[in-house]
Order: sequence, then C-alpha cells, then structure tokens
Amino acid sequence: MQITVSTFGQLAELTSPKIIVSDVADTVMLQQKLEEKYPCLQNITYAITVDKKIIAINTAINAASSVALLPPFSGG
Amino acid sequence: MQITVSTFGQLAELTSPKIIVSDVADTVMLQQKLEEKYPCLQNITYAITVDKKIIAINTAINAASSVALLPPFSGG
Amino acid sequence: MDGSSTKIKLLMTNKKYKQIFVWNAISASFIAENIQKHSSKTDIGAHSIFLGQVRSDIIDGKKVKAIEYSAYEEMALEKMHEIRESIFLKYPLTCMHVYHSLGTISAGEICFFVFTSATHRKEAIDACEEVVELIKTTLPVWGKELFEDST
Amino acid sequence: MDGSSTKIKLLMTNKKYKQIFVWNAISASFIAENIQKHSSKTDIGAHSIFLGQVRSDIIDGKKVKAIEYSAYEEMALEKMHEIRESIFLKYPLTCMHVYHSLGTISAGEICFFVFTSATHRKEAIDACEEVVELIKTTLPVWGKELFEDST
Repeated sequence: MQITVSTFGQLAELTSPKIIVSDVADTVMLQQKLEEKYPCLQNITYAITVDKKIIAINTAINAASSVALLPPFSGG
Repeated sequence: MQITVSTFGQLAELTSPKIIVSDVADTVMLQQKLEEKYPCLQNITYAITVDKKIIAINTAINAASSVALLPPFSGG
Repeated sequence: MDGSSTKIKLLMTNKKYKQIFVWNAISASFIAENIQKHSSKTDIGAHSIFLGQVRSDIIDGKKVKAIEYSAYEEMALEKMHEIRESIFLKYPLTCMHVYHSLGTISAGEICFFVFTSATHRKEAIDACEEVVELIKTTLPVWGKELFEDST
Repeated sequence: MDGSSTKIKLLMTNKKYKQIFVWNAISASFIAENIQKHSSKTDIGAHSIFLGQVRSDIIDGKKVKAIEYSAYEEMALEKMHEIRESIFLKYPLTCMHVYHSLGTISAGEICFFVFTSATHRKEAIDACEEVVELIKTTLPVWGKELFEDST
C-alpha cells in the first residue's frame, strides 16, 4: 500500500513536496519510514495530519488517507 | 469679580453656553450660585473644570480662571 | 471612491497640542491613505485600528438619523496629549494616530478612528484598545442624537 | 490611489468553505472598500481591524526584502470555518472578514487583514484579537523570508 505524504513550508524544501511511502499501516510506522528516508526530520519540529486533522496518537492510515507533514505555522 | 462659565453638551442647551456669575471666590460658591440660577443643575450629573482640570475639592477661582461645566462624556 | 472624499478638514491646529478633531465624517479613503503612508515604515509588523460608526438606534420609539458631536476642544487636546504620552511610555509603538469627528455625522458614517502600529501585534492591539477606552472615558466630547422626525 | 490596485484576486473558492486567501499583497484601497461596504449596516457601532505588515527584519546580518507565504489551503479553510463558527457563537458580531496573502509579499506591504464589526466596541475588539491569535496559532500557513542579497 502506498501513501503519498504532502509536506509544507520549510519541510517541502528539506524533503520533497510529495513523499511516497510504501507498506505503512499507521502513523507511527509512517514516521519511522520518513525519518529513515530523511534523517533531518529527527531534528525538526513538525506535526502529522491525517485528513486535515493534527494527530496526537497513533492513527491508522490507508491509500485513501490524506496525510501531510506540517512545520510550525508562521502565517498572519 | 465676574466669572464666565462655559458649558458643554446637553448642559449648554439646558442652561446657556456662557454663564456669567458675580461675587464668587471658589467653586463651592460658584456651584451654589449656578444651582440657584438654573435649578435643573441639581438633578444633573456634571463636572466642574478649572483651567481644564476636573476639580474634586473646593478650588479658588478668579476672573482669570477658565471655568467650565461638563456633562458626562459621550464621544468616541 | 471619489478622490474628493479623501479631503478631511482638520480644525485649525492648536499651537501646543496635536489636533485630533476633524469636521464631518471620516471617510474610508482617508483611512486608506493613513494605512498606505505606513508602507515605508518597514519596522512595523502590526497595525490595530478601531473605528466608531454612528448607529441608528431606536430611542423612545424614534430612530437616530445622525449624531452631532461637540467638544471642549482645548481641554480635549490637552487630555489627548497626556493619553499619547502615557501610551508611548507603556507600549513600544512605532506610531499612533487619533481622529474624532465634530459636527453632524449621519448613521453609518465613521466618527472616530484610532490607529496604532508596532513591531509586534500584542503591543499594537493592547495600545489601541487602551487608547479607545481612555478617549471614551476621559475626553470631553459629547454626542447628541438627532432623530428622523427632525426633533 | 490607483483604482486598479483595489482588484484582489481571490483564489478559486472552495466549494465548502469561504475563501480567505488572496494572491499578492492586500492594498489599502481594498481595505477601504471593505470599510465602505459597512456604512449601510447602521446597527454597527464599532469596527476593529488588524493588519499584518511584512517587516524588513535583519536575520543573521541579512535584510528581509519580502516574505513568501504558502498554506495547506484545504486544511486552512476548514480550520478557518471552525474559528468563524466559534467566534460567532462567543461574540454577538454583525460581521467578520479575514484575508491572508499567499505568494511573495514585499516588506511594507500588508499580508493579513482581520475585520470584525459589532454593535458595541468590546465585542468587536475582543473578537478581532481572538481571531488574530487563533489564526496565528492554528492556521497552516507558512512565511519564508526572502533576503536582499537574493538568497
């Protein structure tokens, strides 16, 4: 199963605007795979959203999930 | 000694924009004379200013004093 | 917007204190010009603006069509000077502008304009709110309602 | 002011939620038009406006010439909808308008505009401040500094 992760702000430049990750069933697994692929993520503060909600606990995801990585907000 | 008292807002309509009062040496005497001349003042909330300062205690006044009666403010 | 509407007649400036009173309503284009002027001040990060607009309240069954504002101008300008000094001591503002209408202002028109600017939002917002409160409570200005039936 | 400067290109409206994002800077004349539109609402007594302006900060010895704004638009519009609902539940507002720029906004230009209106000043002021805070802290929008030496 493939998940396409969108990244925003500074994260899009440090990683890639779209990251494709295979074989992940939940956000903890996803985070592990992402930090393997982009070790810089280990030292960056970011939130994971699933279907536009910031998740605080491990959350199941599938190919239909809308997943994103968000660095700290700096609008306004 | 004559004092010219300026009045503002609603007070200017209820009394007169300029009231001339004679033989007063302080604001307590002034207030007595004014309330004799315009009894409606007894039922109205107003402040007395001397030289543009609202006075809280009896204050000496003379012909050179700038004296005014101010109803409650309603600007802004 | 009509260009001519931007002309606001400031009352003759008091020698000692900055004038805040303007004849008639404060136009949207006057506000826009004030905002525009600040684009050259690139240390500003936040503007806070308060606008007072004349309401057509119903009082004793009669509808307000306008408010006629008057002031004890000399005292008001002196008081405004004190407010300005206290605000600049308390908040690190880049600038602050205050305008209040005198004369007859129709319902829907703007009669009061407070504009504070600072590097950060909190200072601009807090200062603006405090200035509005101080003006409303301590400035000798009076509004008299004029009603639709012309009484 | 040039009439053409008042044209603001709103991003294509999301079907579900009200659009808040505009391309490029927010002009003073756009703000003026927004204010002017409220003169027909004569139950309004107070407007509170917050404007965010791009600062030319010095960071690591380099001067900011602009900020490039981007957003996770779908999430931001959904979040803004929640903010709007919560604010209207909490405060008796007549209306509320929010605009945020996307794209490159030069130092001195306005990138953020919050506008609340109410019968009384306290509601307009408090609601405006709360909306600004909520947007700054919960809306997925990012600003990237662009420096004068073009790096």
